[in-house]
Amino acid sequence: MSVVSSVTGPSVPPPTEEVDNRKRLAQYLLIGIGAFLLVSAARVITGAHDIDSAGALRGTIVAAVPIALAGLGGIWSERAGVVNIGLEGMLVLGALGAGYFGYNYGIVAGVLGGMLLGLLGAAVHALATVVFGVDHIVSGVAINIMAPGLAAYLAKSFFSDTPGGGPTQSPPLGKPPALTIDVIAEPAAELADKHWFVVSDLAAAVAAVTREMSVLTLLALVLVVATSWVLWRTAFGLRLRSVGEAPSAAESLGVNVYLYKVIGVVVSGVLAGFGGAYLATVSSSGYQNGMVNGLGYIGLAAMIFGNWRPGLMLAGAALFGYTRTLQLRGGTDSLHALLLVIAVALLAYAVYQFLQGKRTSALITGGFGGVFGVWFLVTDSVPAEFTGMAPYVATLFVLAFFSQSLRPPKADGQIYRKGSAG
Amino acid sequence: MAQRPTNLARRAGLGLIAPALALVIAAALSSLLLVSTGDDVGGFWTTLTTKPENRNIVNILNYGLVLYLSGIAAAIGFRMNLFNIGVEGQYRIGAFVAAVVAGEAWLPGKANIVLAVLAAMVAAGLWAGIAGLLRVTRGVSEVISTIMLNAIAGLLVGYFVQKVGVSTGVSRSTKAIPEESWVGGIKLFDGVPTQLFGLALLAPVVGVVYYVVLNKTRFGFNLRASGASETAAVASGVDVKRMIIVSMVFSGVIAGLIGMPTLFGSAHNYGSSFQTGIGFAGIAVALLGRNHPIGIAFAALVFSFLQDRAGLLNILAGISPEIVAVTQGIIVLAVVIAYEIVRRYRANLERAHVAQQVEEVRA
Amino acid sequence: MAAGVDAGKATESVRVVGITKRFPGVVANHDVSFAVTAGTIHAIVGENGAGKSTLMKILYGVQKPDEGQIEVNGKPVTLSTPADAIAQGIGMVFQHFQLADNLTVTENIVLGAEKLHGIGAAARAEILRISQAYGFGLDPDELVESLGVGERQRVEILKVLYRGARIIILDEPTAVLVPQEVDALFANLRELKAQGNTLLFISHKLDEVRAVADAITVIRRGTTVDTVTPASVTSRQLAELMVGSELPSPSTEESTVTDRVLLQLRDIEVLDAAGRPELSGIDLTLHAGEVLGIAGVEGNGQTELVEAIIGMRKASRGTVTLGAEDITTWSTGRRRELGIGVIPEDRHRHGLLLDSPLWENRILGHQTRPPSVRGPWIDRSGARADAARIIAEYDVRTPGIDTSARALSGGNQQKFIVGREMSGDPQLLIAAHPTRGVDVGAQAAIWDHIRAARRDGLAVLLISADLDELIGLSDSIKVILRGRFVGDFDPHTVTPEQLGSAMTGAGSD
Amino acid sequence: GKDDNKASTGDGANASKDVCQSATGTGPKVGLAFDVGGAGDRSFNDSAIVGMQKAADDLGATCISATPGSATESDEDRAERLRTLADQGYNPVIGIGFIYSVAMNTVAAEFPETNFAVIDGFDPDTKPNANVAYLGFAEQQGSYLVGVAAALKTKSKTVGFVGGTRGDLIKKFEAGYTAGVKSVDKNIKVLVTYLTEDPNDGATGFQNPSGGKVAAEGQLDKGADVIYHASGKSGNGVFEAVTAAGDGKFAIGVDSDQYLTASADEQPHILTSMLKRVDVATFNMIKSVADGSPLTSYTTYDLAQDGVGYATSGGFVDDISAQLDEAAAKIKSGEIKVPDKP
Ligand SMILES: Nc1ncnc2c1ncn2[C@@H]1O[C@H](COP(=O)(O)OP(=O)(O)OP(=O)(O)O)[C@@H](O)[C@H]1O
Ligand SMILES: Nc1ncnc2c1ncn2[C@@H]1O[C@H](COP(=O)(O)OP(=O)(O)OP(=O)(O)O)[C@@H](O)[C@H]1O
Ligand SMILES: [Mg+2]
Ligand SMILES: [Mg+2]
Repeated sequence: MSVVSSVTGPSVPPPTEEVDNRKRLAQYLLIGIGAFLLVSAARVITGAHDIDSAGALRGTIVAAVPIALAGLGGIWSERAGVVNIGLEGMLVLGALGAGYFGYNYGIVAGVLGGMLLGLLGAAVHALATVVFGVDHIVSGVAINIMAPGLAAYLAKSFFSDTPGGGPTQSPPLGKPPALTIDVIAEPAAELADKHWFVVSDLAAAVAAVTREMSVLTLLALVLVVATSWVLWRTAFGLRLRSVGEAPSAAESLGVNVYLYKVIGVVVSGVLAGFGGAYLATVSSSGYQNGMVNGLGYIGLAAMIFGNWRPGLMLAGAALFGYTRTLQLRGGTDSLHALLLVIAVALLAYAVYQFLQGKRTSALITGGFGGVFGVWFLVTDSVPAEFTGMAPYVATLFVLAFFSQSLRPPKADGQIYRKGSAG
Repeated sequence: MAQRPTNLARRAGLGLIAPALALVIAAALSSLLLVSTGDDVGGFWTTLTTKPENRNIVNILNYGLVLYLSGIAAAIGFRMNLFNIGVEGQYRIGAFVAAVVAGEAWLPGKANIVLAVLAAMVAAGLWAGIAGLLRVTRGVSEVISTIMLNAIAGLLVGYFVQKVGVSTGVSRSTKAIPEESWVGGIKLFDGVPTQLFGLALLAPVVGVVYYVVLNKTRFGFNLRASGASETAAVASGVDVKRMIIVSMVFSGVIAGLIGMPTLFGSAHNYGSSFQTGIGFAGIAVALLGRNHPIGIAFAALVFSFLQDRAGLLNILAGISPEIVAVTQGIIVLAVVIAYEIVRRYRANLERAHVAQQVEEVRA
Repeated sequence: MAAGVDAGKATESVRVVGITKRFPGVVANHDVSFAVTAGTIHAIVGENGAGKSTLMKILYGVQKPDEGQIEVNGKPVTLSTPADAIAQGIGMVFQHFQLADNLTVTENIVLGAEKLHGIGAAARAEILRISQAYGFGLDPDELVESLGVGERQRVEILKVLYRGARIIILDEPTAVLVPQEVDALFANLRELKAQGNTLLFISHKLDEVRAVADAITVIRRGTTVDTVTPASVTSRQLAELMVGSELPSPSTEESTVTDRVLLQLRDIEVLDAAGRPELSGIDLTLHAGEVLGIAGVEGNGQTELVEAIIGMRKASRGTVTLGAEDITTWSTGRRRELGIGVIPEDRHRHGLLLDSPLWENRILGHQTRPPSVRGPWIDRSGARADAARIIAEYDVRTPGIDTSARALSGGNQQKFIVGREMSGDPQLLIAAHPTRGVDVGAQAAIWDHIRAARRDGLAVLLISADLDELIGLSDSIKVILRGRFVGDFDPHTVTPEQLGSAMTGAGSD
Repeated sequence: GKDDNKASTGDGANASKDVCQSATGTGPKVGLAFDVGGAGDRSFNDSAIVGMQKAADDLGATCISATPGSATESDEDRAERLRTLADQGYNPVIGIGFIYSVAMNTVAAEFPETNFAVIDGFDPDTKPNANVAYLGFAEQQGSYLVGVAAALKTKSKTVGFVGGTRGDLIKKFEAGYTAGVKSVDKNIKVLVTYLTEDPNDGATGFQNPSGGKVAAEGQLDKGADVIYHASGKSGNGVFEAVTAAGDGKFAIGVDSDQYLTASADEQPHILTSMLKRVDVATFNMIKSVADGSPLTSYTTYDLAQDGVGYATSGGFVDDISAQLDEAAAKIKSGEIKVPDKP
């Protein structure tokens, strides 16, 4: 036997998951630090200090959280093998729930209410996809058609005649508690205003997270961490992922496939609902028709961007939130500074590729790097008309250059029927 | 063998039962919602069930045919297992380019129309091609890229309308198409202000082409094969990468046509009141129509009908029209669920039939 | 006669009485009764679709019987889910492996049994212990996707052992193994038996059944025909019990090898994504009318070899010539047009559009050639007519050409593929495991077709894990190991054992 | 006169009690066609309803209001809405928002006996329509005044403008505002942000409070202490940001007197609002029909006709009313020509 196994076993045993993760972590850390230094340098060189000002970073966080929550929801659902396009609709329901319960029973009830409505949306999706075995995308699209209509329809009966509210918007909701640690925030802010290299950037980051840090933001971060722990470190998570990878194998080992799929979808709905509630309470001061406006799809994109893993997904959401925030903060000059960052980053990556022996791709990457460099040099700001595209173009560029080998759950989107094990 | 005819009869019956069942479910649920919010259920149903006036019939056809184009554009992707969310962006790029070309009127009269329509198809096709290219060369999921490209398309078009557009009072739009390049409507009823868009006839043509290419040609077979089983397609010599790009581009080319009937039939320019969202509606229509040219036609008509009635709901029945979106969603779900149930039942019939044969052969 | 059934209840670990299972229209099992003596190896044999897997799935709680009782260790039980069966100490290794590629060996094993040793270090240790105890040599942290077939099967067995199953079901466990692996497996089975476990196993290979089983139950068309002891029957008699027909054995007639070189590979090298060679220094010459057998443990480059020949993989070195043409740079499509027929290793992934009707499946792989197409157009009637011809000529059991491929049993699917690949007169036929999981009747038919092809001057590249098949059909045999050819053998002189040892590198060369 | 400019209106509180349900007069039957959202926006649309209310009180007018179900409407859908109203004998039929311009142009020809009006509207083609009134506003003039107010109130010599979608309509606000600011002090910096470049994307432009908030925060961080918004409901975000920024930071509302609809803690930060008297335009249209001399073709409601102005609620601008009125007077007299393009 030993002979045989030595034959069939691959000559080089592949790295184990552990090592794999640690290596990946180290890589990301390095990239992160590099990016940070780069940004800091760009800031100093260009004087576009808003590029990582405390305000910009705070804005980024607030913009990224709802996207990340939607993306996180996507991970729960698709890791269990159910594609969830319906996130958009569940965000809408969540926002409405926050508006209704928040206005009538207070902010805590609001957040819970948002989760509840998200859950209801997810329940429909679960019923259709898991029980009836309907095509996942059809069900998701249907939910995305239904939810905004339902929300607008209910908003009319919920909020007409409310003080400060109206048929299309809830009254202003109370803010969820937020943490401000002035002893740190104040000095940090001052330090940030000194515009020193690296130091001020760090200070800005510190200031960003120590002032007006909503507990919901913290909760969202906790949920991201919790998700990667639950899904990858617990028996429950193993079962849920196995259902998304090989349902019939799972069933043959006594795992209740339907149950775990339903759980995955429902949790994703709760998270999306939370995202909607966050929109209605932290990002703005109440529910309003049309306020979600595609964020669910962006969350979906973030999930794919993150290769169905929480960490990278968060990075995707942050990238989008950051560029969107810079644009809204009238960042014609910050985005111009960002050109420099991109140029250098691309050139560096080109060198890396070259050393890897990928001549042609190195050439292409370098070429683009050059283009951005020139663009940076010959202009002194990005025309305001174009800043709006920044978030979308940036996402495409990142994906195009660091083209991933995507690894969706193997049975993602497949319809499973009980008793088809074996 | 004996029970085969009855089987067939039952199948035929099932085919009709499914949609009927679905509509009943949808109706029930919508009514429930109306009751729960104390709205006028009676009014809702009278509005929805009274025969539309002739001019409404024309409107329903007009929008339905436009939706049909959108549905086909989405369906092409689906048949290839590509989730092209980008029809919306491709549609707007196409409409804008056509509006500009036609507005510039480089060619006289009808030639101008042809040129503009071709320009729309090319522009939208190329725009969609970006997503295909990113997918095959860089492994970027078409879901992401088309979502991003939609937003970029909207912003680009918006920007260029500001740049090249002419001011009409408080908003801008592209130069108006010269009158000799308009496409006259088709009069369906006398004494009715609205007419069928001339270019709406593109829809049936596209539908036929879609059907023929997909089901009668080698290319179509390869496309369906790639969609049904990429591995099998590759093994049997289909260049799947090429198929991905080509089908993305075709999807875009059709998307480019979506705006044409309105552009040449009534709007005559691309401005801020030009309709958005048709691309997304098309996805639902395609799915509801199960990517089948006939099914999509029905789906498009259902959606168009509801859209038209929605406009009247709050005038005639004082009901907030958003309810219709809910009804549309419910219909989509109800239909697919009903079909799924029937499909399983049919599968069993077939399997039973297979086994029965096997038994006979063995016996 | 009826060894199992008469044995005293006390020593029976499994007894099924009057089991009937109807699927829509099919009676998979009809009044099946037999008993398994504790601590014995009990074999189940029967042709494709006889109902073996279904019966086992019932024993394992995957499917519920419509009628009949099941007793485990003398107590009547109802097994409505696998969980129930596991609780009863029953474990099953399925015909089609039930593994999650993207999970590690450990994860695959502990799944559903997390209570036992958690999912962490303890579980890992336990897995290592068992793995060593049986000489499985498995790495608990490896991703299953990177495992070969033999290893995958050992993972499956480990899953069962990990749960402390005392009654172990194996459905066609040997279908994909080479002799050495089979021996190893049987060694494990005997050891398990020695420890007092009861084993039920299914196989189409009657010799090995007789070699290892204490009792053999024969199933025909869903009902138990008889339960016999190996000593009391010959394989031939077994086969007759099964199908009422003789057990065919592959055998070549006089050589038809010509000197016309058809396929020639020169120094072919294929690299995987990571740049590691999967094939290297492959030289091969195949003449018209010749059947060249490739023997090898699965995962040693057979798949890559086929893919390199039909152009699914681009060779990083070397040339491929077919007839006069140098096709090294050609696309798969062009190559197949030139007349390469392929019976793929994985018929479901590479050979069929499972949800399309048979007549459309007729077109697959022949999109550029009549009768299925005319110019850019699909020739519907042509394709339908030819599909009908295949069904008739190749005895594909199906109600018609409009039936979806999925509804056919694997055996019949295989016969249809063979028929399709033979049509459009190919010059080269690549047959990968043409009779795997196919019952003896269908086997004989497929072998006849391959011989016929050979007579008609086709060149046939035959890849198989069934060494008797290789030896019986081939004009010459090459052994592939770690992506290289490590030996040429003359089928008339070589024995399966010699081949086996060459395949595992234990050979003298 | 001074008081005309100060008259405050568009009190959203009225929006709630739906005049079309309550009114039971014998006067004109008015058909009101709204854009998405419709009544209850506590701004533009509700301002029209206020005018309608006045018509109900003074002229015994009755009305029906029609609203689209989805933002994704075509001009055909809008035309059909107008047709249905005209068909049912409503007269006048008023489209609230320029979005109805194209549809109106189609339908007006079909119903020569009915009088139509489009707020902010325009005739898309060269054929004049005898029975359509295009009721425009000199938003730049009102914006000029609030610009003056902003300039006089800013301490940081930096003020901001947040626009919804970058289109000619909103550019008018920007242009007037900037001119007003510069008229006081050339060196005051005016930060301009638009929420989207896509004029067809009303959602991102006018229903995007979180976007408005981020934009305002950006301007505040850059030192702006007065921010004028012309971004519909996205303005809620602007108010929120300014309020959070604390004392001495102000926002300027738009269309209606947004002080009246702001929450208690926001009110201290709402300096004033640029009033766009949609109510006046609406009432005048209805009245003209009642009097048998319906308005047609273009009417521009400017300062002179009390069509635009600024709000005084909260009393934050009382101390500078002199300068404001002076500016207003100069505009009326034509001494100051306010640009309508940036
Ligand atoms: N899930 C199912 N649904 C419907 N019919 C089924 C199902 N599974 C099996 N059958 C029927 O039951 C019969 C027995 O199938 P089974 O898989 O047990 O055959 P088998 O003896 O295992 O064949 P093989 O030797 O090829 O594995 C099949 O011929 C098929 O017609
Ligand atoms: N889930 C299922 N639904 C319907 N029929 C099934 C199902 N599973 C198996 N069958 C039927 O059972 C019969 C035999 O199935 P099975 O897969 O055992 O065939 P096979 O000859 O063993 O093929 P393979 O060797 O590839 O397993 C086929 O007729 C197939 O249609
Ligand atoms: Mg079987
Ligand atoms: Mg089998």
